[in-house]
Amino acid sequence: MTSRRQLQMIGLAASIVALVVLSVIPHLTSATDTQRWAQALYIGMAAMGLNILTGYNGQVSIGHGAFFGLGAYTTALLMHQHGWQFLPTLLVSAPLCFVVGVLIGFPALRVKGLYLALVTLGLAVLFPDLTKHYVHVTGGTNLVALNRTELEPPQWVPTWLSAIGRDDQWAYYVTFALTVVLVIATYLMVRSRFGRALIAVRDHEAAAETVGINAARIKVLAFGLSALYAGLAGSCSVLVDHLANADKVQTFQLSIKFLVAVVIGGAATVIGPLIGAGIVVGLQWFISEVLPRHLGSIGILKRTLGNPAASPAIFGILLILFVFVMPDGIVGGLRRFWARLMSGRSGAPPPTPAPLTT
Amino acid sequence: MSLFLTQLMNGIGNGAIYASLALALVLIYRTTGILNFAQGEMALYSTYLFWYFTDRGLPVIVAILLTVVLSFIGGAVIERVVIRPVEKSSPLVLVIVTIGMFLALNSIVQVQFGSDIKTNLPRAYPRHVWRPGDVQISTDTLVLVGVLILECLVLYLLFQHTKLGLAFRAVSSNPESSRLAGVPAGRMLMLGWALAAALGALAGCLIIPTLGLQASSMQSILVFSFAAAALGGFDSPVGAVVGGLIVGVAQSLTTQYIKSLSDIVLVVPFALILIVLMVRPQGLFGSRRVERV
Amino acid sequence: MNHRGRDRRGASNSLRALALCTVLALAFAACGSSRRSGNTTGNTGASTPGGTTPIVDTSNCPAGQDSVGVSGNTITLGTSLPESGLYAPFTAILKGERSYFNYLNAQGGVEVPKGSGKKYQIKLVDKDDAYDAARTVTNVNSLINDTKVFSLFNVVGTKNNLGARDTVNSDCVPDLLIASGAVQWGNTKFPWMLGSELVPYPLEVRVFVDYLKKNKPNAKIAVLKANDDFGQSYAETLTELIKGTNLTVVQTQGYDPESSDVKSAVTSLAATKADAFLLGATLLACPNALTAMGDAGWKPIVYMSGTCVSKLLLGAAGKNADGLLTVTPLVDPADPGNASLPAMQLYMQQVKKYSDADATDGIVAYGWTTAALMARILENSPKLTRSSVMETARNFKDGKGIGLELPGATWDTSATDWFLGETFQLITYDATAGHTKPLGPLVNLDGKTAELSPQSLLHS
Amino acid sequence: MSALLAVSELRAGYGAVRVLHGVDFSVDEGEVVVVLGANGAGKTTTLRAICGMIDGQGRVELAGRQILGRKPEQNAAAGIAHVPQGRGTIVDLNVVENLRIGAYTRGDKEVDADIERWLSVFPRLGERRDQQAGSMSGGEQQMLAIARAMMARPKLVLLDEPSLGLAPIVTQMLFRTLGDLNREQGVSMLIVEQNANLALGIATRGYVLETGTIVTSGSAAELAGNDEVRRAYLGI
Repeated sequence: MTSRRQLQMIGLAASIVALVVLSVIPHLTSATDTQRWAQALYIGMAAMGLNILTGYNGQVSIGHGAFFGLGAYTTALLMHQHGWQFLPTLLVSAPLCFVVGVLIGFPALRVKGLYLALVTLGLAVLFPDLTKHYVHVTGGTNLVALNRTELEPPQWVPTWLSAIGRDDQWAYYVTFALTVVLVIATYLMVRSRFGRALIAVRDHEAAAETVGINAARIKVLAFGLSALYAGLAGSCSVLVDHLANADKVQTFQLSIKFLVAVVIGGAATVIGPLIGAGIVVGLQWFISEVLPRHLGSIGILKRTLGNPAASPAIFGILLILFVFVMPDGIVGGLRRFWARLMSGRSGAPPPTPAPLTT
Repeated sequence: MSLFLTQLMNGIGNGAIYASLALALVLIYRTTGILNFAQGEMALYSTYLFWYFTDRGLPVIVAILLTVVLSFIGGAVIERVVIRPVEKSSPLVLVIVTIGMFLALNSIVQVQFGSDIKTNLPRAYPRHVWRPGDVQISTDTLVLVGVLILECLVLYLLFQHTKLGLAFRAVSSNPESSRLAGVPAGRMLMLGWALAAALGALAGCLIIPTLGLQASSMQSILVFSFAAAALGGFDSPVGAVVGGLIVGVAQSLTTQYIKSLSDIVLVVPFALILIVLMVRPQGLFGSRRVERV
Repeated sequence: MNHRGRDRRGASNSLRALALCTVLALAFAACGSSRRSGNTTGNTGASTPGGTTPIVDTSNCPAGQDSVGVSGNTITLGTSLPESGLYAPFTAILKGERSYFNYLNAQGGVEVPKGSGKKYQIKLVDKDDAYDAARTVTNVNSLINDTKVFSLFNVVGTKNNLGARDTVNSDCVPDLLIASGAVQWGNTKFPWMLGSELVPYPLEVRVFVDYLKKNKPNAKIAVLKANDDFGQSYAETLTELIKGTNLTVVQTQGYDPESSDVKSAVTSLAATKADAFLLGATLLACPNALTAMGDAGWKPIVYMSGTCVSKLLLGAAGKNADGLLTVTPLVDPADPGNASLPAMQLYMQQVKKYSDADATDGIVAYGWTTAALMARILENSPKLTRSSVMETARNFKDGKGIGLELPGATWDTSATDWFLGETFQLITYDATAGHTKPLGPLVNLDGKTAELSPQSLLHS
Repeated sequence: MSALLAVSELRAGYGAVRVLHGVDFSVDEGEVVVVLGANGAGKTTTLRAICGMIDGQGRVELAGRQILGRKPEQNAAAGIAHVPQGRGTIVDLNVVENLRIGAYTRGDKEVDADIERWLSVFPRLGERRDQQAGSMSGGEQQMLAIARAMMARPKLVLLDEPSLGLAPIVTQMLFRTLGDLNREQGVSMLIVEQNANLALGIATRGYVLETGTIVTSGSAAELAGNDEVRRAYLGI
């Protein structure tokens, strides 16, 4: 069996194990930790979407926090002001975000590379101002806070899935289910003609055109799809965090989180962004919660590692060190390690690194 | 009419700051080919250094010079230590590295210099406002524009009339051929980052005494500077200056004349970028080559 | 919002009035058709003023949770505030709080109820939310479910507390002394929320309108407001309060709260040559607005939001701040004139002992005084249970001699008055002397906040 | 006398892929040495290893001193000029600026005089002295690349397939100029080329490189007469 086939088998096995572990998390951890895991999942969903645009199609965006916000506000307003259940709101937020994504995709055609990144930054900076302008709900602010009755799971949901008093489990399982759906969708899409066209347009747009790929359509579709994923993630965040909110700093931080998750997870890989999201959320929790508690009391560390004001510094520095060590992310790094391992053992000429699309 | 002129002056004053930072962004783009997200926070750190020196009682001019020199060295060190190792990797990795620096610098400033607001920073020049016929002309605006012109002059002389400047332009255009001709490309990259850091420091030391210094001082200024650099075309210093002034003036005129947009005034620079890029995808003065990330 | 300024050059700095919360984010614009738009009657909380029936209805609270957070002789309190990111300066509140609680614990702790001889140590657990409402919600859930705190205390930020409002009221956990001057804490549908002693913004606007009615009855008013719920509440309340007077608003300009550049906005306002200028701004936007006002040669009657009252910010405006009007609910720790007050001496001594904070900073004074108020509420509670403490807080009459409040100020609440901090001092700034001076008698608008606030804001 | 350039046991490659498997050759003072080889034979890798663009093992001595492993800018200063494949034009600079960069390592005063001299040697460059280099034809850019290399007054000039992408008459004119430079000014050259007959025309000696090893060597006349070489590279 070639080393490529072995690698894929290992990948599959690892995914199944992860699936099982993730499906029992709510029963093993406290409500707050379950919420944190759910946050990692929805950040992963949005990162998978951004990966389609940036990883597979090469269009860099630092504004997907805006699509995330659009999805969140759509769901929150439908639930809070029109009494909808959560799941039906997805039928509105997903297509809406897709359409808005496509609309943003068109001007993006003429704007390339760096300029595109900048225009999307504009998106992330403007979205909070728009919500402040048009949304005045909870306490008249642009915050839309939902209460427990609105967040209750529908009757048909089995009770073990949403233990009374712990509605976080229902939120977790919805996010988990959607994540699995999106992973499968991404896996299939990457194998499809559309997936290959994405990569062709990324690697050499002109060449792709000559073989009959309509580059414009592909790029606009990539934008729409990535916005759809981010919108779904935003909708789940309403269930998980019980609110929809948008501030300039927060929307920008979110957009960065998605991009960081894609890069340190492994751009242009299926699972990479999800792993990257887990690392980002876990790292930020560790730095801002665990470090201050344990190091906060020891003298000199009190002002540096233990000082909460230093948490962004620790995260930033670790981020830089990470991309130094693993420039093509965890999945990319593992694959390279695996290729070197295989070449060492079998003595045959080293296989070229597996194509990006496992 | 006098109101229009006053707002125009306000716009040009702000524009001069956006132009300085945009110049720094262009310098870094031309040498390393990336958008430096940490440019604002690098300028912030320099400005806190300036505050620290003045707080220690150093005369203002000495403090500014010391800050600019240290920032120059700091910029070179950042390129050598943080950017060089990943210079060959994908642009995405470089974006992440600058974002990492953005987060780190903002937090380090607060831990090292305290997160409280610093006001009453001493001024390098007396603050005075003339009001000829109700048009307000302040020394702040004049100095900011003056310094911008000085910066452009110095950069022009450096790049067009010195061997070092020629080498810098050669490396920015074709690093490999330059090295084959004996030009130490590495040192030129360091020069690019050093100049950018120094420009940012100068902009900070001049604007902050008028605005007051806090951890978020540079964030909104940086967004406008990004817009300025993009408007002008990322690889053209002239574009950065023109772009900066356009964004500054557009911002203050919108506040005055387009009330509905006045509280989302940030929409102006980005609308400008979109319109210009629709017509010329490489910006007003940029060259076609710019598109690839 | 005022910041401590470690001015190492020794000049006694920063007259620090506190009123910081507003700076964070708070009151909002009107409208926002909320499905359950509040009807003031028929809610569970308010009851007849006779006080016999409890104000706080605990009928649908989860069973057995009433004395959670008390173990042995320790009461655990929880708070969430920005300790990192752009709003990290607010950690000064935490230093003030911890100084008081350490001092109190050293004296043996708080006696609940007073005279019972049973003393408890107070343990304060703080969590950082970097001022992001979603993180505040996660922190509050963790404080309630994992840390199992007895009560929340001095959680910072309007949107942050609004985010946690549903959890707090469903789990019946007191959210006491919220660091925000928003009026939503008067919403009788949510009895478990109580604002701190900060001056609610509508009262500031009321004082300014009264002043104008007396001194310049047909003034044209120009308004500069931050583009968030904080700024909006000033503009909103002003338009309500000038109805029926011949005061008119001639122009309103908004600015981006995250940048402090307001030059163009103020230039536009100055061109209207208005007689009065309402400055609903915070942080550096205040001195920058006053400077721009001076540049334009515009000399209106200025009312500046209480959040900007600090020697640091006022000093930055210099002579342009001369004669401006504003308010302060606490005695200023930076004003040497107050150094002789016994409460001030105790405060100065203990803050130096227990923290590295700058005692002349109004935010630290606010943290200290709010902690003292918390202890006083606990002392007045007949039983050490959440419902009893909340009931005491809703019916608080013992608001004297607590911390650094103005002499003669009364902090009290009742079934019909859900606001604590309704007495404060109108002050003006004397640029030559370099500090503020009281103007007229103590303003007592006790119980008036609800009627003065925009109704849609109070009940949303 | 010792060789100007002595290469022995030179191995080099890109990461895991080995290209040169131990190459030996030399260039004496005033000589024009040609290395013939098909695509992928390792011609460009050889030049890049010599001037330090890529890492290599073995020995490369310039006038007796080991220069393997030193940075390109140091080797340029030591007197090696390299005209890379595809001419390496610095497109954003104009003709004069390109020439001035060529003399970066020199400290003497005669740089301006040299610029005028080379503009007269290549009159077409003279006519376009202030034109952006990027906007010139392939032949003109090749002339500019050679002139830029000569500006450094090098001891040895490495040329990587100068004939690539040029019209035949332009290539002939180019090689005639190279021959003149060697004869009149004694410039030693190492030319890597596929166009064998033009190269051998001006060469003193030559080598044939196949899959990273030298297969045959000899004087220009011997190589021109050798059947294999003739069949493989002269197309006769």
